[in-house]
Amino acid sequence: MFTLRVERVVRHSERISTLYFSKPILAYPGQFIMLNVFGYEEIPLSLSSPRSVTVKAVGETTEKIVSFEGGEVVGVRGPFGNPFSPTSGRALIIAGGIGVAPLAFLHDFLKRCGAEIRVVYGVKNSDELALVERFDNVQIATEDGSAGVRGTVLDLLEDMELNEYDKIYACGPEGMVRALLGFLKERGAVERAELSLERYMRCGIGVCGSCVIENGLRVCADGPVFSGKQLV
Amino acid sequence: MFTLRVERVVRHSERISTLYFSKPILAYPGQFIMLNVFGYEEIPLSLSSPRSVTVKAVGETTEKIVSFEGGEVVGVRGPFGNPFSPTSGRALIIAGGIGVAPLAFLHDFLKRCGAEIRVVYGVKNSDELALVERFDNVQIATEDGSAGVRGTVLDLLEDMELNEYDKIYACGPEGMVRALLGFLKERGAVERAELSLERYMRCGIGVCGSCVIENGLRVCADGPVFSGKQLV
Amino acid sequence: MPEALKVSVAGIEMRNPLMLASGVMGSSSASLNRLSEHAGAVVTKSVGLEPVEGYRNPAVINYSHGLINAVGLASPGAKAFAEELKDYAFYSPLIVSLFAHTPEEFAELVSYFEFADGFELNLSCPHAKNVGLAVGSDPELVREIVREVKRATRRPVFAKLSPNVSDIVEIGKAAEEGGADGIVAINTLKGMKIDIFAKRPILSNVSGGVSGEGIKPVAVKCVWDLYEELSIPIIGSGGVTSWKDVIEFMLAGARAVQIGSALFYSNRIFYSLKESLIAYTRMTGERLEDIVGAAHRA
Amino acid sequence: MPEALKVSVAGIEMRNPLMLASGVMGSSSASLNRLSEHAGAVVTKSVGLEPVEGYRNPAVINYSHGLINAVGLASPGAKAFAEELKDYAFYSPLIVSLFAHTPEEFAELVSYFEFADGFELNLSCPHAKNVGLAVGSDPELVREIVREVKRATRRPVFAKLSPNVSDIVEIGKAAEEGGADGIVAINTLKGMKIDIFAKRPILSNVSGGVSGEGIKPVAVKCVWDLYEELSIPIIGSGGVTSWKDVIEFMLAGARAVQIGSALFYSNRIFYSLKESLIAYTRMTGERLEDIVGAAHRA
Repeated sequence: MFTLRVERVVRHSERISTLYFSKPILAYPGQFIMLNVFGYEEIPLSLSSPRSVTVKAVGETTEKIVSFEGGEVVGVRGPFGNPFSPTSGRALIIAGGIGVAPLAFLHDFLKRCGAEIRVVYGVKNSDELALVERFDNVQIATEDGSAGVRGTVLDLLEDMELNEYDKIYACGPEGMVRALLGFLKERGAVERAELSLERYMRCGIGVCGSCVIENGLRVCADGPVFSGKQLV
Repeated sequence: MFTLRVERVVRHSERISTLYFSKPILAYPGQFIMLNVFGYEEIPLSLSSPRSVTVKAVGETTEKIVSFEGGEVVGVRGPFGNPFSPTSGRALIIAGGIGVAPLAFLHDFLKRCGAEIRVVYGVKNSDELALVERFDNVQIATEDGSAGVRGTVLDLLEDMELNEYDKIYACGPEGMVRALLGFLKERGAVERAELSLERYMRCGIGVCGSCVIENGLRVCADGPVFSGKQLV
Repeated sequence: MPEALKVSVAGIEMRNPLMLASGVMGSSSASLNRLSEHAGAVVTKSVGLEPVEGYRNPAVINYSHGLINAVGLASPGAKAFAEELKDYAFYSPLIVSLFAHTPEEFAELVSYFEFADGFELNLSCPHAKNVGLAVGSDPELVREIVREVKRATRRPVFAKLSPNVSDIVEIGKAAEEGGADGIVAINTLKGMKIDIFAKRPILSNVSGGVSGEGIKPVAVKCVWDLYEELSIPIIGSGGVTSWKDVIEFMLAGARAVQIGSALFYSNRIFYSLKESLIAYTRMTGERLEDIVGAAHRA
Repeated sequence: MPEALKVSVAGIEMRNPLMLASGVMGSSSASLNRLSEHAGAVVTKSVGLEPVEGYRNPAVINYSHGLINAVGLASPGAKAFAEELKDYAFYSPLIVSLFAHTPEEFAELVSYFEFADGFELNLSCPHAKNVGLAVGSDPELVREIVREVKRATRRPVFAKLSPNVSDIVEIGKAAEEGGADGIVAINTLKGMKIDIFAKRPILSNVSGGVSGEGIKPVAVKCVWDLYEELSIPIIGSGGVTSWKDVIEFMLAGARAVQIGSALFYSNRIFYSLKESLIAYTRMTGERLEDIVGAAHRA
């Protein structure tokens, strides 16, 4: 573990903040860190850039983090995990909810690779949107219609020609990932897809077994980014 | 520790043998190994080439080693210690007794450096001579006159012009080294000298303190090769 | 599967001496199934009668020479865990690890896992209250626990011991007297790490158990001493990372070894160790069972 | 010499908290003089009443994570060693380490070394017969030994404890009750290494004591536990290699640390650690004495 200072906090909404650290972390998009909020708990968080995490309040520790104001010192282990593999071709990014965090980092990275990128981004309602300004070409879906089209990312994907894309990247809640996998399989696109999963984690380094998925692989060490093939 | 097989043994005399190992050791002249004779003891031995040690029987363990016939498996730790620093100029090598072992290795090394080498080699009597054939230009002194001139290496050095030599290398029994140091100092040559010392050793890696000399340095880790300056 | 790697431990036939250690990747049938494809046997994460939440994160950290953990025996409890293990595919034998406060509780636990090939009694967890080491450092209690469990099952029962005692052999003998079919040595050493910038212990529980390569010499010595004094088989555990470590433990007297922290390097480690051991036995012409304890006879 | 590094341990004023550990480079005044130029204090190799030859080589070996030694308390005996120490130049305080079988022998030993600044009682050597750990694992005996030595000298007396016991705090309390001025924790852990090609233990004594970086978490935990329960100062020992280790031990409760195995890396280590600690205190503005035990208050 090492310690970092939170230099600046951007509050996207009541429940979502981005924390910028005083120093960048040498990491690739899709990798995560174990962030230790002293006196609370250590939790896994995907990097939304080499020097930031974007966090949604869903429990005691994340509520604390979202309310940070800058100046706090946190413990960091990592970066850990398997990153997205980049492309310089055509890329489709599919974000669901706070799953947008690693995908914003990926978007920056793919731009530097010269990729042509399209983003579809679904949330329950417009309060949950974050980092939208990081994307050049983005379509939004909200379940309540408070922004973009009413519906889910799957509605946005329905009319797309997936064969146009060299790579399809996704991250989002478990339900979305499951539905998306079915959809991609049906469209014959699962082999070009990489999906980042979220699970409860203890160690982050592949030994405790708390984040093992159905196929016996570990989200922390074999993932969090898996190829579509590994998941179907 | 690793294990090596003794491939071949050359018996120079009743009390001196050279053991050739099945594999060379990556080492420089002046370095030593800790050789473990299973069931006996582990002892420090200077390498007489990258794949050999030359041993004189002085106790139970060395007597055992000298009587090896080949095929024995021994434990080896090392190589350890500070080697001689080479020259491509004019070199004087001064050997006393079994101190000839590391100097034979040095001789080979200096030849490859293109050095011009002269060797003086003193022993009590001709039975103690070993590795003489390794030297191109060697003068021998024996205390009993059984080979070469009667006397010691100091007698051979007496008439030499030490200023001719860029480097002076020596290894031998404690008494010889002490006398030699005084002689070199008197002749103003001590700054160009490097001397290899022998002491009882336990660990070989600089922690136990059993080989500490008068100035507080460790023969195993700070030596066995010391500059003349370190010793006066 | 090469004959040279096969070992038999208290009647459990293993294709190789490589067992998954308890507490590592052993909470779900999904991971046990994957690892058991190449392991000689797998040991589950320890389970008690009731669900235990365990300690907050950080609960597992690594340092330069191994891991330190204080997971706190987190477990869903015997009933739910038995349900989870229904999906175990038995590619290799299944040992269920148990923790409890009393001999009676240990014996009760067994009844939930009648499908297991054997049981390991966790008498050695250094960071849980009233269980683990708290019961495993009293020879009388250890003898009684083993005896009760042996009454409750016909499967082999192994006692996993702690090095955090004055005399591990005394505890091992007590387990043997109680009827244990084997000893597993060792569990983790008590230890901790402090972050010097935050100026506080890193683990939420302050301290935990040290495992991994750094403690291997301690584990080898425990196996050596137990082998000298006991007749029942010994399973070595503590820092096994390379095939050389497997051989070292076997020479010290272990019939099998457990692998835990090394999963940190790869979850294919059972495959790669197995392949290395095949190469070793081809080179030397040995059967692994024949070298058990060989260093005592040198 | 910067004020920020000074520590006082039981009345012994040290220019920095870096002590030479017993058993390392401490057999001769020549090496003690050299190391004491930068060390805060030096502890000699342990000495008994009579000369002891010790074990045959190999007596000290290294493994990937530290050292394993079984020197067997080799020593020239009290009389000859007192003579050897006459040449000590006292660039920093001198602590003489003692081993013996009985309280009376310990007390007698003290009389040979009236010039010392303090004494360390070796109650913890894991590989010598009838002394060391053999006497140091019995709280009653530890209390009695310390009491006898305190009667025999007005110098500070430190008890060096072993981690090879069920409860190091119990032994620490016994030493405190006996009047010890401080505790040194820890001595080495029992361990061994087997050469897999020779198929035999490498150390001539079969097993020895493990020291070095691999055991640091174990040592930090012992210091932490002792600090929680005792009032007398604690000196940390076990794997100190970098300046970060020094700070970690001090945060755990150590007023000073001992350095042994790290001499393997350099015999200039006292100089380099001291310089690093100066840089650390300049950066943080702290005095080292003020951070002793700070992690307990986080």
